[in-house]
Amino acid sequence: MQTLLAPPLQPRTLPLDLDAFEGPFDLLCTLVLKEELDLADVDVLDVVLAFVGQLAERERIDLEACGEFLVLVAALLELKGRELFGEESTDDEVEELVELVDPDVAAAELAERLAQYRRFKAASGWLDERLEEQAARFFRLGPAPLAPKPERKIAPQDPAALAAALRGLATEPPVPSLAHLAMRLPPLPAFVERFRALVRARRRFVFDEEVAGLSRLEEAVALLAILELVKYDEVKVGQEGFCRPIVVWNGPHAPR
Amino acid sequence: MSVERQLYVVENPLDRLARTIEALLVVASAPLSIEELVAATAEPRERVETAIGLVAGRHREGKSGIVLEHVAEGYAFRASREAAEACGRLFDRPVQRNLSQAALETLAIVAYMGPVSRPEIGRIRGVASDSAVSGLVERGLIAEAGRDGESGAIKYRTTPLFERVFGLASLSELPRLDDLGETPEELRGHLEAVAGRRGA
Amino acid sequence: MSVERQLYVVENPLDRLARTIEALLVVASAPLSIEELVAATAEPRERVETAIGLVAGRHREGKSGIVLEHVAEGYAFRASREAAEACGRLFDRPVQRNLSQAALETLAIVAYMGPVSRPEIGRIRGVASDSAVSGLVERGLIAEAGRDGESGAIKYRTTPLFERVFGLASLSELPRLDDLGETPEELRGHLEAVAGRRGA
Repeated sequence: MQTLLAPPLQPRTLPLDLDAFEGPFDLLCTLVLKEELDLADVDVLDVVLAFVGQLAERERIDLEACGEFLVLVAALLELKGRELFGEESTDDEVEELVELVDPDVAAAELAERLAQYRRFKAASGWLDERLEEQAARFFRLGPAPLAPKPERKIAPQDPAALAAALRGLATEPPVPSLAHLAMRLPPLPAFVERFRALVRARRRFVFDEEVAGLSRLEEAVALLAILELVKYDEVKVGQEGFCRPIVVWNGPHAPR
Repeated sequence: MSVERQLYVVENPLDRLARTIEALLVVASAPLSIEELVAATAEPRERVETAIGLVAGRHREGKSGIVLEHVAEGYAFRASREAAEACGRLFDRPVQRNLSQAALETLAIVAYMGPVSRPEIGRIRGVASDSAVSGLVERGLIAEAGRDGESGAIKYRTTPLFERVFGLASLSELPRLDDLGETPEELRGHLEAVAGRRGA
Repeated sequence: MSVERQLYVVENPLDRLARTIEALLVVASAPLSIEELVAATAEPRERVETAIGLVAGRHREGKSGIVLEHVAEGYAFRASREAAEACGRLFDRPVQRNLSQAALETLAIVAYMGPVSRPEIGRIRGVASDSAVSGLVERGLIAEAGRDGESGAIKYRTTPLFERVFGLASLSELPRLDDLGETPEELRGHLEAVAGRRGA
């Protein structure tokens, strides 16, 4: 498995140094799943940059690692999306959208959002430089030392405006719409239970066969479930070779 | 004009120092003492005093709208007397018609639930409301009313000016909000709960 | 000197108005717009504009320590750049340069998209931006601008202080967003090119 040039890329053990978290990627996933870390505080872009940074240090692109990483990040983003937009609803509309969602449309939308973010990032860079250029500009803030104090007069006001302001504060916020997410996933515990039952019954199963027919995001959640089981030593995971299916088993040896 | 300028520079080696003092005075929000000017310019006191003389010559009545004034605490610029009428118009601000949403919400909370502290206002609005509170204090619509027994935070209540502006003989004339809560405590509990769900 | 002065006055009938504008600007606590200057001086707009030109000529870098600048949709005096070192010894910068990356990104989003709410900022940045928003409010660079009609979330816009600190005559001086970063097509092309290089 190992080459002399560099150890294989392990997305799961990718070391991360983020504002909200420091440690390997799989620990991040675990903390998120156990709700010990708020995904809203995690900048997924930094996770991606950390991975790309490691990738760039290698001579050959590690497609396997890229694939695994993409799946993990997709799952992370999906969970984060749900967290930012609120819990899932059971609207039939959402179900319909799931059917309708076209990978090309989704990819185009992702590229658009990424481009939008990059434009704002560039704008923030522009502001940073601008601030640097203004370092030699000093001006007074607030009133001049010997200026008269302006008297601010207020026109008569209607007390009804006060009541209206409080009524506004008492208005319940709307339930967030999930229509734009256009994705729903079986909950992670369902996958955990299913895989637990599978290894108990068969001792060994091929991950790829079990997730055949599922969407990529469902696949991602399934993989997270496997990682959760690996974490607690309930199963082991391996591959018989490069690009071979992922085999999941329990017990000391990988069954043939 | 540029020739004159050149001559002026040659004649007055202190010109640059005078310009630096002008710059310091136009940024200062309080009069600057000789000591402060000496410290900022890193020049000997004597040179600073001479340069102040130059600044005073440039900035005097009839010559500039900016006039150097020597007051007890030090030096500061003021507006020239010939501009007094214009300055009067500038500071005699037109009557403000509407209060901002932040001011109105804060005022409503103080009026209905006061005395109330900044953190309590922030919890109900779902956002820190320090500048809204200071703005209302500055305009005299709310005022300090002791401290919270537990947290020690300053509490605020509305003022007689508030009642005049809103045409109320007393706070009991505020429109009723019984459906939101019969007592100020109920009202506060209700609003804090909604704020929690809104998440600002 | 006084003879020159007399001649100058004769040559420039707008000199008195220019002095009045100097006086107004030296006492004003924020940049004054043309409209405010017209109202305070009670002079026609055209004359005020010409007089501003005179003031700008007198108060420019190298000539005076007090420099006129067109900023935040108005006019204001600032210290000359040559006096920056002396000013730095005496005064704090209005905004220190230690704005975090999160704060700068949030500021950019509010400047281009404002009024915009915290959840909207979070969606664009892909990360909760509550502390960045409150930090910017505290620094006075952004301020509340009402609430979102639907969600009730508070919206934010940049303040005149933002324009002043960043030396912008108005928000329209920000670079066009479309000219920054890459378009989705460019981004896709870029990614494909990288993938192509990798694959090779």
